[in-house]
Amino acid sequence: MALTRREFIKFTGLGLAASSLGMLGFGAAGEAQAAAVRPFKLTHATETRNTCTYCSVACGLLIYSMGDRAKNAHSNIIHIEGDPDHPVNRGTLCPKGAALLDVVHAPTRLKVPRYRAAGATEFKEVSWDFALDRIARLMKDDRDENFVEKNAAGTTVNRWTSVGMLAASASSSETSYLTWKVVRSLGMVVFDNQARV
Amino acid sequence: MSDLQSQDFIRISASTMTPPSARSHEDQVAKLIDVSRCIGCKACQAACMEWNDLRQDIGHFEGSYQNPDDLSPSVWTLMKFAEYENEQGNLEWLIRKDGCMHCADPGCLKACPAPGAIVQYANGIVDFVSDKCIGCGYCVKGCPFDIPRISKVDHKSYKCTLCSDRVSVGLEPACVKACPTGAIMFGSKADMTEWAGERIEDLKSRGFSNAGLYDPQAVGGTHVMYVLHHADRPSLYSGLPDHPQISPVVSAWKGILKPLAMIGIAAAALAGIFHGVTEGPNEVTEKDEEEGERALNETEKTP
Amino acid sequence: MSRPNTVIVRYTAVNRVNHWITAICFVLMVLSGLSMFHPMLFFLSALFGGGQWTRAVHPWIGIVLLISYLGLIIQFWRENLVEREDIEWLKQAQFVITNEEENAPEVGRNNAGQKIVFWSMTFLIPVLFLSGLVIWEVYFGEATSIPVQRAAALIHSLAAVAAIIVWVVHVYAAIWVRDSMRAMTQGYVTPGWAWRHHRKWLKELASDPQSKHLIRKRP
Amino acid sequence: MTNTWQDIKNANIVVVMGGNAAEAHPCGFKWVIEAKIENGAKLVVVDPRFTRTASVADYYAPIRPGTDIAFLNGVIRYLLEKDAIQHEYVRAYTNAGLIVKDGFSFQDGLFSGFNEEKQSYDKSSWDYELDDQGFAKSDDTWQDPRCVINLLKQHVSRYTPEMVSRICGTPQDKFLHVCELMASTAAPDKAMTSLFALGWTQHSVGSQNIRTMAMVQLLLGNIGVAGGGMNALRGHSNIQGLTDVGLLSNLMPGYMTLPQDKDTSLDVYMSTKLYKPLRPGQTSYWQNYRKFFVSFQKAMFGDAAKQENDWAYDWLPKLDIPLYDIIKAFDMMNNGQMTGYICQGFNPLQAFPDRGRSRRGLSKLKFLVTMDPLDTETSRFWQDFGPQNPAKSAEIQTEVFQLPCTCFAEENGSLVNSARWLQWHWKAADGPGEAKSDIWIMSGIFHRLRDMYRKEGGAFPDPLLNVTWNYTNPIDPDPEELAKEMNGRALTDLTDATTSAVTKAGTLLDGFAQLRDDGTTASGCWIFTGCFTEKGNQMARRDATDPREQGIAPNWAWAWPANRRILYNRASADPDGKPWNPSKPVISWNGARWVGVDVPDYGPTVKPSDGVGPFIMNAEGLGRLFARDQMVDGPFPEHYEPLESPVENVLHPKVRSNPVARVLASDRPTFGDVKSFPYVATTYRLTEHFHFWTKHALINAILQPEEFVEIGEALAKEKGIEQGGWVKVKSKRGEVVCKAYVTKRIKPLTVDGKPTHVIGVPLHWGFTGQARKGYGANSLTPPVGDANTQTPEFKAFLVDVEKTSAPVTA
Repeated sequence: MALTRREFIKFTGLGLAASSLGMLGFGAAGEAQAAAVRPFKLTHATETRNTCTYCSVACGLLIYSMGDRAKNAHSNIIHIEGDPDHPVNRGTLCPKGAALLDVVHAPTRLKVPRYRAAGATEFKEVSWDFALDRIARLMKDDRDENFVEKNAAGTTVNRWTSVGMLAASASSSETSYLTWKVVRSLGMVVFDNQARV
Repeated sequence: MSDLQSQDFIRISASTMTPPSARSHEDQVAKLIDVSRCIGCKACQAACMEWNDLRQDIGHFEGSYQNPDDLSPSVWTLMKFAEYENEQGNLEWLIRKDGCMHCADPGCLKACPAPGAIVQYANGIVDFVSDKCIGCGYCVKGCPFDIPRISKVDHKSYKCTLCSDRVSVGLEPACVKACPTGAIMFGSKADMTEWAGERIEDLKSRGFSNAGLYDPQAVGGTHVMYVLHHADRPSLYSGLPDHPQISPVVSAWKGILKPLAMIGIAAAALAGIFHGVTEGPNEVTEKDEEEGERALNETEKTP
Repeated sequence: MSRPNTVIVRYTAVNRVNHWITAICFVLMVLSGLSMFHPMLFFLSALFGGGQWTRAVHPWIGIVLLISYLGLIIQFWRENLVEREDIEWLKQAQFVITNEEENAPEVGRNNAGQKIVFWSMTFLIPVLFLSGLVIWEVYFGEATSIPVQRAAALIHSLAAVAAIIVWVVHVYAAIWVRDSMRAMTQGYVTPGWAWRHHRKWLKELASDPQSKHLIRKRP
Repeated sequence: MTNTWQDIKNANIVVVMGGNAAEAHPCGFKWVIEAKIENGAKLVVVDPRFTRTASVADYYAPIRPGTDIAFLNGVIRYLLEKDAIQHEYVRAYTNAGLIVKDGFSFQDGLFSGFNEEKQSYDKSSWDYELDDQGFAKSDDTWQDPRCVINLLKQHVSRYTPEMVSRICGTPQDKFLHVCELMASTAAPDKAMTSLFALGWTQHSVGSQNIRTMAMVQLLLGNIGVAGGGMNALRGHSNIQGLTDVGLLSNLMPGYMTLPQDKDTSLDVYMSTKLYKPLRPGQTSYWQNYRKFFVSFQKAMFGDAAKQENDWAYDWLPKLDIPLYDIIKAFDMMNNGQMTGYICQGFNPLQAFPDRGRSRRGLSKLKFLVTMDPLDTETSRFWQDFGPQNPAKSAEIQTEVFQLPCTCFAEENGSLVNSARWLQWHWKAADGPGEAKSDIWIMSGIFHRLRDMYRKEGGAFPDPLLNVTWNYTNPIDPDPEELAKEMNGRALTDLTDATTSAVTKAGTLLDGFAQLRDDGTTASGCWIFTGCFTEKGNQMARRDATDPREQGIAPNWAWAWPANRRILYNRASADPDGKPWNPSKPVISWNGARWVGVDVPDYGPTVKPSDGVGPFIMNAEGLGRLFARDQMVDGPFPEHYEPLESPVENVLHPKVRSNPVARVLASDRPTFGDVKSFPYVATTYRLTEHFHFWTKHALINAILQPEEFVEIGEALAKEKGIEQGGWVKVKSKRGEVVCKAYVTKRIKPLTVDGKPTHVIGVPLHWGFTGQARKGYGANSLTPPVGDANTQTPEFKAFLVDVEKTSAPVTA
C-alpha cells in the first residue's frame, strides 16, 4: 500500500480530505452526485473545536453550528463529529460521542430554574433571583447555626459540616477551581466528586 | 433523467440505455470492514443516525446487544452479534456491521422498475434516489443481502448511501470516520483490497488460518468488503450469505422474461392484426339472418 | 341487408355491467402492471399520477378485479363447462380461423375458444391475486420470506403475461367476429349472428319455451 | 495514566484486567488495536465476562470478581520463581534491596500493627531500617532475608497456580499462559501496558488491586518506558481535573491535603508534609510543599494572606475525621446531621451504592440544590415514579432547587484527560432557555452570601470576605482569568538565583520551579503552572507533530506536570542513561543533559552518576515493591474476599475480607450471605451509554433501550430463565426487575471446588430521560468502600435471581 496508515488516517481529515480524496479521483463523481445526492449540510456552518464531555480519553470534537456568528444569526448546533487533527481520537468517536448532538438537544435538557417546596408534588418554575436568594438564605442560616469555629481542644478548625457539596465530573477545571474557592471559603468540608463512581 | 451528469453513472435502474462511458478513469471506492478489529461499539450506527438524521423508535431489549432489532428505513447500518464456540471450545464473539454492500452488480438495481430510482455512480456507490422511488419493494427482492427496507410512511426504499453526500465533497462516510478502532476503513477499492491482504496475513499469523476477504464475485464484487477470520464460513457472522448471488428467480424475472413477455404480447397483437388483414372480419350474412329467423320461427310454429 | 326485427338477448344488464367493470379493471391492471414491468412502458405510470400512485392503486384495482371476476365466474361457469363437442370444434378450429365456420361443428352458447378464455382467466386472475398479495409491499412485505416473494414476483409476471395474451385474443375475437361486441354493449345478438356462430344454442333457444323471454323485438 | 493514550501502540503485551477498555474507552482502545497491527502486540484480557475487549483479544482468561490480587500475586510468584524479571531495572529503580524493619510481619491475614477496635493499622512497623544519617539501609546483593525482594518472595509463596485457580476459578492452564505472556516483557526492549479502570478500583481492595499490577510492572521493568506503565482509564471528561484541583473533602489543589485538627499550626502542618529523602541525593517534589502551599494561599486570599497570619492558614477548614466522602455524607444525612446538599452535575441517587439509603437520606435534608444540564433522578427523588422510584411526595419536606446549566458545547474552559493533558475547548452556541454556566451560578451564590455577611455579619466571615475575586466580570468570571489564576504569577519582581533572570511583577509563571514560599508568587494549582504563560494559553495548542510517531505529541495542548507526557520517564533509560529499548527511546543522557521526545522527569542536567532515583514522588526515589506507609491496608497486597462473597478466604479463614475496608457499623446489617444470595454480581457500563446521561440522548436510547442483566446459559437453564424474559435480581438491599440476556459469555467458574455463577448488571437505567425506565443497578450494591480511596464495591457482591413477569408500571 502506497500510503502509510498514519497518512491514511490523516487524509480522512476534513481539510486534507477534500484535496487528497479528490486526487484519488473521487472528485469527479462529486460533480455528478452533487445533483443527485443530498446536499452537503456543513458547507457554510461554523466550526468550533471542543472536547467530548464524556470519558477521559477527551476526544477532540468539531462542533458545527448554523449561522456564521453574524449578529442576527443565533447559533444552533447542527452536527458534531471527531476532530481529525486530535492526536488521540484522530477524528473517531464512540457511540456516545457520535451521538453528542442528541444530548445537547435532549428534550429533557433544563431551560428554567425550578423549585419544589417542602411536601409539594410538582416542580414550579421560578426566577434565578428567587432560586439563588433562597439558596443563599438557607445556606447562611444553617452556617450561622452549625459552623464550628473551634474544636473541644480549642484549636481553630473553622468547619461547616451540615451542608455538603458534590462537584461535577464534566465541568471545566476553571469551574472546579472557582467552586473550590467558594466552598472552602465557607468552611465546607463535606465535599466530594465523582472520581470513584 | 434530470440534470445529472450522466457520464458519472455506470448503472441506472429501469434504464434500457447503456450509460455513457467516456469517463472511464474514475477510481472505485470501497469500505473495508475488518471484523477482527471490530468491538461492536455501534459508533458507526450512532454516526450514521446522526449524520443522516435518522432516529428509529426506541425499542426493547430483545436478548441481544443488537439494537434496533433490524435494519429499517431509519436504520441503515446495524451491528449484529453472534456468540460462537469454536472447535477448541473457546468462545468467539463475532460482531459484524450489517448494511448495504454496494455490489458491483446490484440486485436491487436490476429489480427496480422505476427509471433512475437506483443508480450506481462511477465510483461504485449504489444510491437510492427517493424522488424517483415508487415503493414497490422489488429492490428488497432483488437484493442478495436483505438490505433495503420500505418505509411504511412515505413508501420509499431506504438503505446506506455510503454517505454519498460526504463522498461527493471528498469526505469519508460518517461510520468510517467515527469507527474508534479503525475496523471500518475507506479508500480506493484497490487500496482497500491491498490493505485487506495485510490484515489477512496478520490474522493468519495469529492462528486464523481461514482468514480472508469477503468480496463476493458472484455479484461482481462489492464496494463494502469484510475481512473475516473465518472467510470459509461467512454465515457464522449472523448469516452473512456464504454464496451471495442475485437469485435466479430474480434474474429470470428481470432478465429473460421481460423481452419474452413483450414479444409474446406483441406477437398476440400482431397475429390479430395480420389475421384481420388477411382473413378479414367474420361477418353475419343476410342468409344467416334468414336462416336464423327461420330457425326461430320454425320452432315457434311447431309446438 | 335488411335489419332483422327479432333479436336474442345474449347478456343481461347485470352480465354486461359486471363484464365491463372487469374489463376496465383489467385494462387498468395491464397499464399499471406493465409500467412496473418493463422500463420501456414506465411512461404509462403517468396515467395514474406517477410511479407512487401506480404502485399504490394497482393492488386495489386488483381486488376489485378479483371480486368482479368472481361475479363473472358465478354467472358464467355453468355455460363454460367443457363438453366433448368442444374438442371436436377445436379440431376443426382452422375453419373458424379462415372464416369458414360453416365447416366446423355447430356450437352451443359458447365455443371452445371462449371457454378457454373463460377458464384461463378463471385460473390466472386468482393466481395473479394471490401472488400479488405476496408482493404487496405495504401490507404483506414482511408476511413471507424474500425467496417466496421472489417466486411470487416471477409467477405474477408470468401469469400477467399469459392473461394479457389471453385478453388480446379475447379482444381481437370480439372485433373480428363482427357484431359480437354488441352482445356485450347492448346485450343482444341477431338470429343470424346466433345462426352463424352458435347455431346449436339458437336451436336450443328456439325449442325451449323457458327461453321465450330472451327473444324479443328489436328495441 | 502514566503514559499517553497513543503510547499504548508501543506495547508488546497489552493487559486489560480490571477494566473493559474497548467498551468504556473505544477511542482510546484504538491504540491497542494499533499496537496489535503495528507492533505485533498480543492483547490479554482477564475478566469475569467475555467482554467486547475480549472479542478482539488474543487471549482471554476468566476470573471471579474480586480475586484479582490472588491472580496477580500468583503472577509475581511465577515471575520470581522463573526469574523472569528485568534484573537491572529492579535493582536500580525499585526498593527490592532495601531492608525492612524487624517489627514488620504478616500472619494469618493481618500485617503487624493491627488495631482490632479501630479497625485500622498502626503503620509504624512498615518501614525500612534506617542508618545513622536517616537513610534507608540496603543490600544490593539481595542476600539479607529482610530485604524487600525476599520478603515479597515469602509473601507470595502461597499463591501457587493451584491456589490461584482455587480462589479465582481461572483454569490453571489459562493462568499460566497469561503468566508466560506477561513474563515475555521482562526483556529490556519489551514492554507491557496495563489498562484498567473501575474493574479494579471499585473493590474493598481497589487500591491494592492496582498496586499489585504496579509491582508486576516494576518487576518487569515496564514503568516509565514507551508502551509500558500503569494506565488508569479514567471515567469522566474532567474527573482528573477535579481531582487535580482537589475537589475532595481532604484535598487542596495540586494534591496538597487539607489540614486536620491535629495540624494546629502551619508549622505543625508543614512538618508532616515535607518529605525527607530516604536516600542520599534524592530529590522530591514534595520538598517544595511550602512553596506550593504559600503560593496557593496567596492566590486564594491575596494580600490578606500574610506572613503574620501564617498565610491565612486558619482560614482553611480543618478535618476532624480523615474524610467526609460520599459514604459518610449519606450516613450523616440519614442520621439527620445534614441540612443541605448541593449536587453540581452529579446524580447521586443513580451513582451511589444502595439507592434506598440514598433516597431516605435526601428525604431528611432541608434543602437540595441540583445544578445540571439534564433532568436528573436526584433532582426528582421526591417524586413518585412507580416501582422505579416509589416516593411519598407529601411526606418529604426537602426543598429542591433544580438549576439548569449549560453543557460542554456552550462554554469555554479546559478539561484534564486521563493522560493529564489540559485541553482547552471553545463555546459553540448559547445554552437553551435560561440555562447558565456553573461559574455564573456559583458566583451568584457567592455574591449573595458575601453580601449577607457584609450586611448581617455571622459566623466567621473572614475567609468569605477575603477570598480573592478580582475578576473583570465578577458575576461571571472569564475562564481564561481563572486559568491564569491557577497557573500563577509573580507578585513582585523575581530574580532567579542561578540565571539572574528577572521575572517582572504580574508576569505569568512558566513553571512551578518559580514558586516561592515568601509570598512573592501566587498559584492556584501548582501542578498546572505553565499551562497559561506569557506565551499564551498552552492548553489551546494544536500542533499534533509527533516525533518518530511515538505517541507523545508534545506540542498538543499541555500536560501536567511541566508538560511531561510519560511519568517516571527517567526509568525508560538504564542507570547510565541509555534507553532500555533503543528503538523507542523516551529520554536519554547525551553526556551533558537529558534529551528526547519528552520532558525529562527531573533536572535536565542531573547526571546519571548522581544516582537520583526515578520515582521522585517517593522519599527513596524508588519504585515500591514494599509500600512503606502509603497504603492503609498493608505494604504488600493480600487477597481478601469481597465483603459479600460466596466463599471463605482459603488463605486465612479468620480474616476473610479486608480488615480495614471502609464499612460503617450502621451498614453492616445490610450485607447478605451466600445462603440467601448465592450468586456473585458485578456491575458495569455498556459502550452505548455514559452513566446516566446518555439515556437522555435519543440515539443512545435507541442503541440500548432497556435495562437487562447478563446471565450465563447454565444458570439460566437451572432457573428456567428464557432469553429476553423477565427476571428479578435481589440483594439484601433491594431488587431490580428487568430483562435477561442469556449468554455464552459468562460461564460458571469452579471456585474452591464449587461452581460459582456470575451475574452481570449494567447500570445505566433510571426513571428520567428517553430510554425505558429501570430500577438501576445501585438498588443492589453494598455501601462498602475501598480501604484507601473509599470507592464503593460495585464490582463484587451477592444476589439471588428468579424468573418473574413484567413489572406493573403506572
